[in-house]
Amino acid sequence: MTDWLSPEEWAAVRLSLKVALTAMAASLVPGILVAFLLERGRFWGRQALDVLVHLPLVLPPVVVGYVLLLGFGRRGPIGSVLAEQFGIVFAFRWTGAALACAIMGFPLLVRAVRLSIETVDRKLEDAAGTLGANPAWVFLVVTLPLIMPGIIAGMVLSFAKAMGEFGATITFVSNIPGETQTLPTAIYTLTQVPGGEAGALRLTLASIVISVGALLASEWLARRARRRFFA
Amino acid sequence: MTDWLSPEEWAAVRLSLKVALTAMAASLVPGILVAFLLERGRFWGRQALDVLVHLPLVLPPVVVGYVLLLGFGRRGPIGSVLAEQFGIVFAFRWTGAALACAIMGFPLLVRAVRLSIETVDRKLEDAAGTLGANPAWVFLVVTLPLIMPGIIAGMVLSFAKAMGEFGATITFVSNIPGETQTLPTAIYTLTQVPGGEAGALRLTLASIVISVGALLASEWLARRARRRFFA
Amino acid sequence: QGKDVVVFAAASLKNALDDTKAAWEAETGDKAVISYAGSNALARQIEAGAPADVFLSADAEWMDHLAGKDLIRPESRTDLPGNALVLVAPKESAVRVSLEPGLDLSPALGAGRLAMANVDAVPAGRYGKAALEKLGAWEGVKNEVAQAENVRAALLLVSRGEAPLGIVYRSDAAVDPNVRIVATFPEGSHPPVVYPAALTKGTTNPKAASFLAFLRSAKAKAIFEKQGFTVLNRPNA
Amino acid sequence: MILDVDIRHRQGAFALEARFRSEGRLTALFGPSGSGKTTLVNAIGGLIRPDHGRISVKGRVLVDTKRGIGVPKYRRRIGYIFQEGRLFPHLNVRQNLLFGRWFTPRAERAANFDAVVELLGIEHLLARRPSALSGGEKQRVAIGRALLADPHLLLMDEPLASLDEARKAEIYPYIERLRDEGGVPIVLVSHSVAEIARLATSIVVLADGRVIASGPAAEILRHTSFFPQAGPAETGALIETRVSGHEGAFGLTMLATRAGTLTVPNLDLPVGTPVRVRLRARDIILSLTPPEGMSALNILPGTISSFGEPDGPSIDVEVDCGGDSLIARITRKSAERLSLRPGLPVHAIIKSIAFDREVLGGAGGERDL
Amino acid sequence: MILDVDIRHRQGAFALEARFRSEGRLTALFGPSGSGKTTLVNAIGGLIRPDHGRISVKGRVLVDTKRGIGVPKYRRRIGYIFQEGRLFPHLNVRQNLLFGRWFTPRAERAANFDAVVELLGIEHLLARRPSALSGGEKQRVAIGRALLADPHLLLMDEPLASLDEARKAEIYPYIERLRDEGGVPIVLVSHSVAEIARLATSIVVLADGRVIASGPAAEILRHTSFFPQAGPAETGALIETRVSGHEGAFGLTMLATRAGTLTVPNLDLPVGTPVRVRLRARDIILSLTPPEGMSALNILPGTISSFGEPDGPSIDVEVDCGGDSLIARITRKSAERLSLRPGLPVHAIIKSIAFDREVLGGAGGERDL
Ligand SMILES: Nc1ncnc2c1ncn2[C@@H]1O[C@H](COP(=O)(O)OP(=O)(O)OP(=O)(O)O)[C@@H](O)[C@H]1O
Ligand SMILES: Nc1ncnc2c1ncn2[C@@H]1O[C@H](COP(=O)(O)OP(=O)(O)OP(=O)(O)O)[C@@H](O)[C@H]1O
Ligand SMILES: [Mg+2]
Ligand SMILES: [Mg+2]
Repeated sequence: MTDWLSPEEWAAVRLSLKVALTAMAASLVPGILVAFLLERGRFWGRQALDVLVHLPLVLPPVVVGYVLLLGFGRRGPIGSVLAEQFGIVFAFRWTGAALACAIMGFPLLVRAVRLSIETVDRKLEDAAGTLGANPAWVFLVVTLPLIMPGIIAGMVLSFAKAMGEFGATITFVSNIPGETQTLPTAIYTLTQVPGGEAGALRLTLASIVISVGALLASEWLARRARRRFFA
Repeated sequence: MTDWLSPEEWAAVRLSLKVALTAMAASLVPGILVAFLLERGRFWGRQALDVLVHLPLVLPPVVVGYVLLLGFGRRGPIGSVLAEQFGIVFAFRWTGAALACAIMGFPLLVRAVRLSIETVDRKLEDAAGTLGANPAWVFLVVTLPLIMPGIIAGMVLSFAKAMGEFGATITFVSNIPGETQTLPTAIYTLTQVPGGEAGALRLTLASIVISVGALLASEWLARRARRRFFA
Repeated sequence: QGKDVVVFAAASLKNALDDTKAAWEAETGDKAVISYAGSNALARQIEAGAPADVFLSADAEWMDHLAGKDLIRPESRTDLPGNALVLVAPKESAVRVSLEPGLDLSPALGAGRLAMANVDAVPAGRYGKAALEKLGAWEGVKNEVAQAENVRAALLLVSRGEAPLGIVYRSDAAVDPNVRIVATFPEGSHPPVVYPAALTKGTTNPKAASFLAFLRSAKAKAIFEKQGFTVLNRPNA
Repeated sequence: MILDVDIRHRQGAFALEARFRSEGRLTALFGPSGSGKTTLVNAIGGLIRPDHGRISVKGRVLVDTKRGIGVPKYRRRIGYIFQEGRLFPHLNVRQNLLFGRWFTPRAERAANFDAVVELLGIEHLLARRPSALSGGEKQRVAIGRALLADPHLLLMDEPLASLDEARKAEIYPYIERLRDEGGVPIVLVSHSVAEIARLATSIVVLADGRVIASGPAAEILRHTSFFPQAGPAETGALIETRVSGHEGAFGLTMLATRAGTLTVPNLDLPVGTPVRVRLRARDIILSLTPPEGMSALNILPGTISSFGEPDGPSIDVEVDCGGDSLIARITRKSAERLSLRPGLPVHAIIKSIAFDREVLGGAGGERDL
Repeated sequence: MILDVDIRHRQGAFALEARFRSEGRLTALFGPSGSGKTTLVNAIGGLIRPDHGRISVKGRVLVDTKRGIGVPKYRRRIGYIFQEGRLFPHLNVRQNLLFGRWFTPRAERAANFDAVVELLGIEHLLARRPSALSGGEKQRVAIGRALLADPHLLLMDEPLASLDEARKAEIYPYIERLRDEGGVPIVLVSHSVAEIARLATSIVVLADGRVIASGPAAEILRHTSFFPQAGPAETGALIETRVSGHEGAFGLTMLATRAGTLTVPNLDLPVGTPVRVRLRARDIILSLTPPEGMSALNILPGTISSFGEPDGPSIDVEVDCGGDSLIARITRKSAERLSLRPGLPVHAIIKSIAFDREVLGGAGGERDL
């Protein structure tokens, strides 16, 4: 069963999963936070933040990768500080791939969560407040459950995007088998040489299978979340 | 004022705008329709449609471009029919770029609209029904206005994605200045040659300016739509 | 058993290099990992401190760029097997063109496009443009050129029948059953197609030199030739 | 038969099994919270499709699961005032009010927009969105929206629950006119016995998803046992009377009953108009002799016909006054002290003031709507 | 001072300008729809911050815009029963009920969950989500949620509007106990004069965003002009009485008033308990001579002290009965016929049955909650 993919291809599948899950998980909390800031905040620079969040969508992925390389590379201003102070290295590591995917998927996550926040009935939050819940608790026990559909949708988008992200990843962390070679970069490599089509197709199928799994899981989660409202 | 970009670069800017607007406009109605089918429909193959819609996100853009070429190319099963029956040609045309962008942005649009549909209070639709509105009218005068925030968000995402889409476009319709050279492909080309950074940066800025404009426009629209609810 | 040799190589070399790597690994028992991407991306990554030991570029330009920044060891630089540039057409096409000075591709193109890799950025595109200029055909076709992201994509356009003609490497054209090689560009019409290889300045892996040396060996030569490359294998001037 | 319902429907743990026929122009649904009133109204309105059964209104079959009939809600021409408002948040009040009109054939647009708006006192709200309305304002707009759809069937689920008495007093006559003139059958859910007594012509009593009683209002209201929740205050008899004269100087109107003349606060109705009067058992005093020098103006002679079951300190005494039967609720102590027994002649004493509008059904009509 | 409010607030076209002080343990807010009741409650509850002014409850300053004080709502320890439910859709009924408890200091968790659940009759709903509840069930859960938060201030915005009478009758005593024993100040919005008369100790009357009257319940309820919307039925006098004895066999209780003894349906209270009684003007008949052979058990001698303004056919007559002042509403015709004038001795006749629970305030306490 396992031999329809080569060990190296399996490595790419595993790595892609790891990268996509990490990207999704790591962007979740900041994504919800930023969505809140953008939807509810009234601060100077809100619009700038909005634009910043959308940039990964607007710019060609290669540009995003290049910017990441300049910023988070070994010699980049952020990368060098992170490496020296905290020992966190992104350059040419799978973590870098995850960072690239997280950033590329970030606008999608934020938008989905924002949409949900917009529809939350503020009156319910007020009601929770009168019952003694301070804003943090209101967020945790009322708002968060109510925006679950948006969070799930955002996670799906973020995960799916990470499964397909190629331009920023290969530009930022290259395409090192076992370390940064994700499914999309592996597929890309195969399209660059004669006779690679079959391999590309196999990997594409693997990617689709994973995504179907993720979609089914998300639908299941969403149904569960929805049942909470209409049981 | 206009000479900070070369005529050829201006052409790319104009083309990108045209492509992005077309992609957004063309995917709007099908996007809303598919979102409805996925959210409300209970038909055989729903899950398959769901996966299909997400594929452009999951697959590397190059693969999407490749698939488009196979399907919508001169000899592709769909492309040949369209060309013969309706005279619609995508290959090497800006329309092909728009098609690629539309398809790449489609999952984003659909997701946003779905999220909004999910939060529509079915009881309001019922109320409209009792007042004599048949399902089509209910959709037009109740559901559609209520999901406006999702539609606007979807349009923003679709437009932004189209402004940044590169892989599928260049693979499908290649890079013909004045015809299919959009901003991202122009930027990409500049990043490929040593010393192209300055030009890439200029075009990137142009791209950001356009997107800021689009974002502001969308926020304005969204505020108008929201005012409808809370005036 | 030390660290693996990390090789940054132009994506078009994948087939040949994968085989070469396997042979080298079998012979030495050492291991190498190869990261395939566009030469430009790889060069920029090396600039940004990528942990590459060996760099194989698709053309001289990016290698020169790194050399200018003192990021490779000039003494190790070698030009690896090159390639020939050919004009291709879909296999059912009956078009005949002979690539001589005074060339005019318009009749052969008709209303179609000439598929090439990006003529500013991608080596195959630049070589092709140079050749067409040399043959006096560039001005006539430059507005008809469909520039693909890379040479494989250009080949695909011809192979799918989207473009009636295309300019690609012989190594790619030879194995695509859907295209026919119409003619080969004369060697002098464009700068020689070579793949410069070199050790990076930052390499500390002693096995890197062994890998680079192996690339020059007869075994490697055979592998490259099997993949349709022309072996030049001459030390850089 | 105006309303003919025979349905069964499950909803979670709750089973509705409703079977009744109503000849009434206004059928009131009465029953404790959770007894299935809204569910029943939803079935009539087409918001839920009952699992089994049949519903017809004025002979038109709306649902018949056996014959596979289910008229979609948008073809039923109903005006449904929901228990929870359900205004369209994206439309302003005017647009909400006119919503149903868009879908009403031009020829059938009868309801007068300005009159309804004035009746409900919502002129100043027309340009606002529902989110900027108070609770009672929302409810009034919801009433207006249903009325302006020119429905063929009006479903009202506690429409007046959060309105003040003054507003209610203005709306009642309108509903009465709809009931009596419009030919629009009305189904009204209400917890207020006073409201039901004033408006209903038929009553259906629900408990736990089942119909425990149904029939003409006068008959059902007599049975205190069906209204345990009403408190003892509201029991009484309904009698039909006719305006027999006016005493303008004192602001009084005389009503002819079979037992004699009732004097009530002025009714702006021509002589001869039929008026339904509810004589509340708690308002009636019985006296062995015709009293003298007393402020009460109405003294009807009659004969005790029967006693009800004693209920706590009180007992209901039925008095036959020339054919109309009244019910007086008195203490057991008084009954014993006065040695009341069937056949004994007595006088029923009722204050004129005890007849407020609420008790005088069918009296509406000051407004020209 | 329990409640001290002096605020101004604009909300769209509406301006609230409320200024009143209330000593009452239960302050009722009364006024027509749109008069600003909910807005005022929201200001007390901290849901809106008034533009200007000051609110303090039991000496604790909640808002003082001048001094920049604004206690956030989650520190006010309020139990707010909203006009529109506002149950948490993602929590089941039990979780909704216990929501406030999570945030109540352990030592202050006094309300008995089981007792409240039983009082409201929602045991069988505990596992359900709000979307599967009927309108009245939702409202009951909302009441329970507020009560179980062990609030220091209870805000009730038409809490009983869509409940049936039986359920109301069960809940009233509980509210009375909260009012009398709990030391929890209560603010109640209601359109029902009967409800207010039973529960309120103070009343604030709003109209168009302004306070047009405020003061002790007994005093305000006397002024019919403040309750134009109440209909004439509900005017009356509140008098303080004391249980003086029981007549078990007839199910009656005797109350001592300054004018004499009132016989009312049995109250399950020990002799000596103070009871507040509302004598509705419409229930009182005046007689020049003490009547004989009549079912009415209560005949209080007194002297006419004054007349009110004539209102349509009727006029209010104030009768001084040994210091307690009653109001009788009679027709002008009777007043003239009997030649009533101040100083004339008369007898006020009231049926025992006319005293239902609604009219007997402060009488709760059968349940042990
Ligand atoms: N968000 C808002 N924007 C503008 N005006 C509002 C808003 N909410 C309420 N109002 C207006 O404020 C006034 C007072 O509203 P409020 O809700 O306090 O009334 P209320 O006394 O509670 O009435 P009801 O008995 O109908 O609930 C009303 O005239 C209403 O139209
Ligand atoms: N979606 C649902 N799922 C399961 N049970 C439900 C649902 N909706 C209502 N019920 C139950 O059905 C019963 C009848 O509900 P219905 O709304 O008809 O009551 P009602 O008579 O209108 O009560 P109320 O006077 O409180 O509005 C209730 O016991 C309620 O709990
Ligand atoms: Mg109901
Ligand atoms: Mg209110």
